[in-house]
Amino acid sequence: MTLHIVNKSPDQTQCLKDCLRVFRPGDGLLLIEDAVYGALVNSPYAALLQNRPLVYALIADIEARGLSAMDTGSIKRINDKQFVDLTVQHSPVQSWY
Amino acid sequence: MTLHIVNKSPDQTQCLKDCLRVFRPGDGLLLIEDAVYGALVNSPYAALLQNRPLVYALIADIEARGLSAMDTGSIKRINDKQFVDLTVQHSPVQSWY
Amino acid sequence: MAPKRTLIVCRKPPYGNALAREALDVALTAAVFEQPLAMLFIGDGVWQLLDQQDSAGIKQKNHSKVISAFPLYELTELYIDADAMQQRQLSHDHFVVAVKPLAADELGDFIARFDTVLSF
Amino acid sequence: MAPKRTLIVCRKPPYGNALAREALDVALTAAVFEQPLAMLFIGDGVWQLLDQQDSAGIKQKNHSKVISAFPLYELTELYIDADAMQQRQLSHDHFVVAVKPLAADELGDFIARFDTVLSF
Amino acid sequence: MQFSLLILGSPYSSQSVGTAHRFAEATLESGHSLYRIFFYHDGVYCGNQLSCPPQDEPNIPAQWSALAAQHDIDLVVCIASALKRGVIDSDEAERYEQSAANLAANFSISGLGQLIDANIHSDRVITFGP
Amino acid sequence: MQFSLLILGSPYSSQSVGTAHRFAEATLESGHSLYRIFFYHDGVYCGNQLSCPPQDEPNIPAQWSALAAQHDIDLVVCIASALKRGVIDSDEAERYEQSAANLAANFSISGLGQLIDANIHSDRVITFGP
Repeated sequence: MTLHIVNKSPDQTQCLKDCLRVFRPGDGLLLIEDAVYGALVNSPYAALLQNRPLVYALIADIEARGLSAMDTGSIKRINDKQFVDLTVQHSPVQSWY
Repeated sequence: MTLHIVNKSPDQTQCLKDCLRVFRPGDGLLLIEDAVYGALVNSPYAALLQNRPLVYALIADIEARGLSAMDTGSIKRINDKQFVDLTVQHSPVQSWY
Repeated sequence: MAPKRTLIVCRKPPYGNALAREALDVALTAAVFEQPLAMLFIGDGVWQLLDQQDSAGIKQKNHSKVISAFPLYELTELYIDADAMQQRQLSHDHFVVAVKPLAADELGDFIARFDTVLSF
Repeated sequence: MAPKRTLIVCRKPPYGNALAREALDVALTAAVFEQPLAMLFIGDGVWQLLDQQDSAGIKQKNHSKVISAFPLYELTELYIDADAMQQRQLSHDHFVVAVKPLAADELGDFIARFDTVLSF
Repeated sequence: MQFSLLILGSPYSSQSVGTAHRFAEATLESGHSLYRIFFYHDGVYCGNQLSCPPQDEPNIPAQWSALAAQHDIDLVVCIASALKRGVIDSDEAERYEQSAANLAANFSISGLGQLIDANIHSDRVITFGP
Repeated sequence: MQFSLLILGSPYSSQSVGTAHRFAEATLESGHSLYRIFFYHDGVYCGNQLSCPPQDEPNIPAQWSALAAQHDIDLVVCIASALKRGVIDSDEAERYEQSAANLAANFSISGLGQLIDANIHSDRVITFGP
């Protein structure tokens, strides 16, 4: 299954929307850098991302942006080693930027 | 009146939408570089841009992208000197990228 | 020369790109040169103001710390896009500095009051 | 080594940023090294294929000319996002090269058939 | 009118640097003057003398140098942006014990104060960014 | 597993270069290996030796150099991207009659074939772009 890596805020670019057009059940989705704003339950994009099984967000990016205490719902927070694990478990890996 | 200069395709970023949030009647809007795709009557963004009085697009960018023969409706095609003229006629000038 | 009324518009979230930080450096420089300046945080730019930023893990300097020092430089003309706050369900309690809200229909007239707009 | 099934995904319009052109250079290099490669033009990437490009005025090299030479390099596995074509009201007559349309619900499975995806 | 430009884009990556150059030429052709062109963010790479483009692509640093020489325009790369990105003149090369300098001819390295000054002395500051 | 990375972002502008560096360290810590890191587009500026960051910011070219030295990783800047952007080694400096070279230690300049080769020899190619 494909791993999709998105690194832009959903309010800046169309990356996330474009990614979700090709996303299939079973694919993984990792939010990094400015994309982690999309992980918030209070985000207008929550309906697109919450309650999907394989959606992740990088902890370092959540912390940097001051979002640690905010609700990210069903989205799993992972560290850099778990990021590597995701790229091992999935193939291909597609970056959206 | 303000001149707004937008240089990204409306399908890549939120520039154009963000710009139109602050756009007032009488403001000018110039589409340059990848933003000229928004000038097409066939664009999903035509409803936002057509039949406004002061919307412009740079000819060099229209030509480069192969859009010369396509319908740009009410949007005025201008050259680089006219671009300069617009920045003389308006103040302030705000770039959206 | 007459002083120029100058506005810095901040549209980008912090960290992902250096532009957000570089806009703050322009503001601090204007303050040092005692040039009147206002800042408007719009769209994703409102994220810059968020408290509790901890950027050690990504090895960048803390963005909100710079903003929290603005009042020391007499940078107090700070405005925020109220719609963007509301969309993100943010309140003034979340922010490191006091900002004045502008409604969506006030933004265009507000911007038009300035001589120069620098957008980041 | 087993050949890697490789896909280049082109999401950006030409000229505004060099990435669109740099993706073509990767494709041409893969062809020279006789590595199997497919390309998928998706979203704004479909603009790259447009005929009648005349980039003299912006002093850049003609993008579509490079793509029109792809068949000479046996780069013929070219696919396009049919939805993106339709949204932009483009037909195959507008394009400098033959491309195979993929429907929206085919895109995900198509991408998943490859070992490597390079996205530009 | 007196113009200044703020250039943020990366040459050879963003078209905006080329657009800015055409705009600069058009202002001069229209009888306006350019007080200063301030390079900030990735725009500072426009001042990298070591650029070796292929023959069918413009030499962007050389283009700006030539425009400045011909029309006596002040080209300034922001010192904070330029130092970290590795665009340095001989003074900075010495200070930081670097093996070489690479700032192109007719550019100078200075602080953000030069942008503030350009704003004060120009009727328009136009941003070309990234 | 064997990884290769494709890095497109501009150092000191895009966070993605830092993310890639953390990812590279995490792959090694997890017992994987890095076959090659290929710098393309604005990523080639990661190989600019003349970078002089302030003391409280990382020296990005030096970080990559150190990682490569410690773990014997091949760092390649794309020759076409690098020449036009002015990141050159001494051979290219001589060929183009430039006053200096600026390629950082442990980087080499080579063609896009090295990206194709990295793809052939790696289990994963991960893109960090701009």
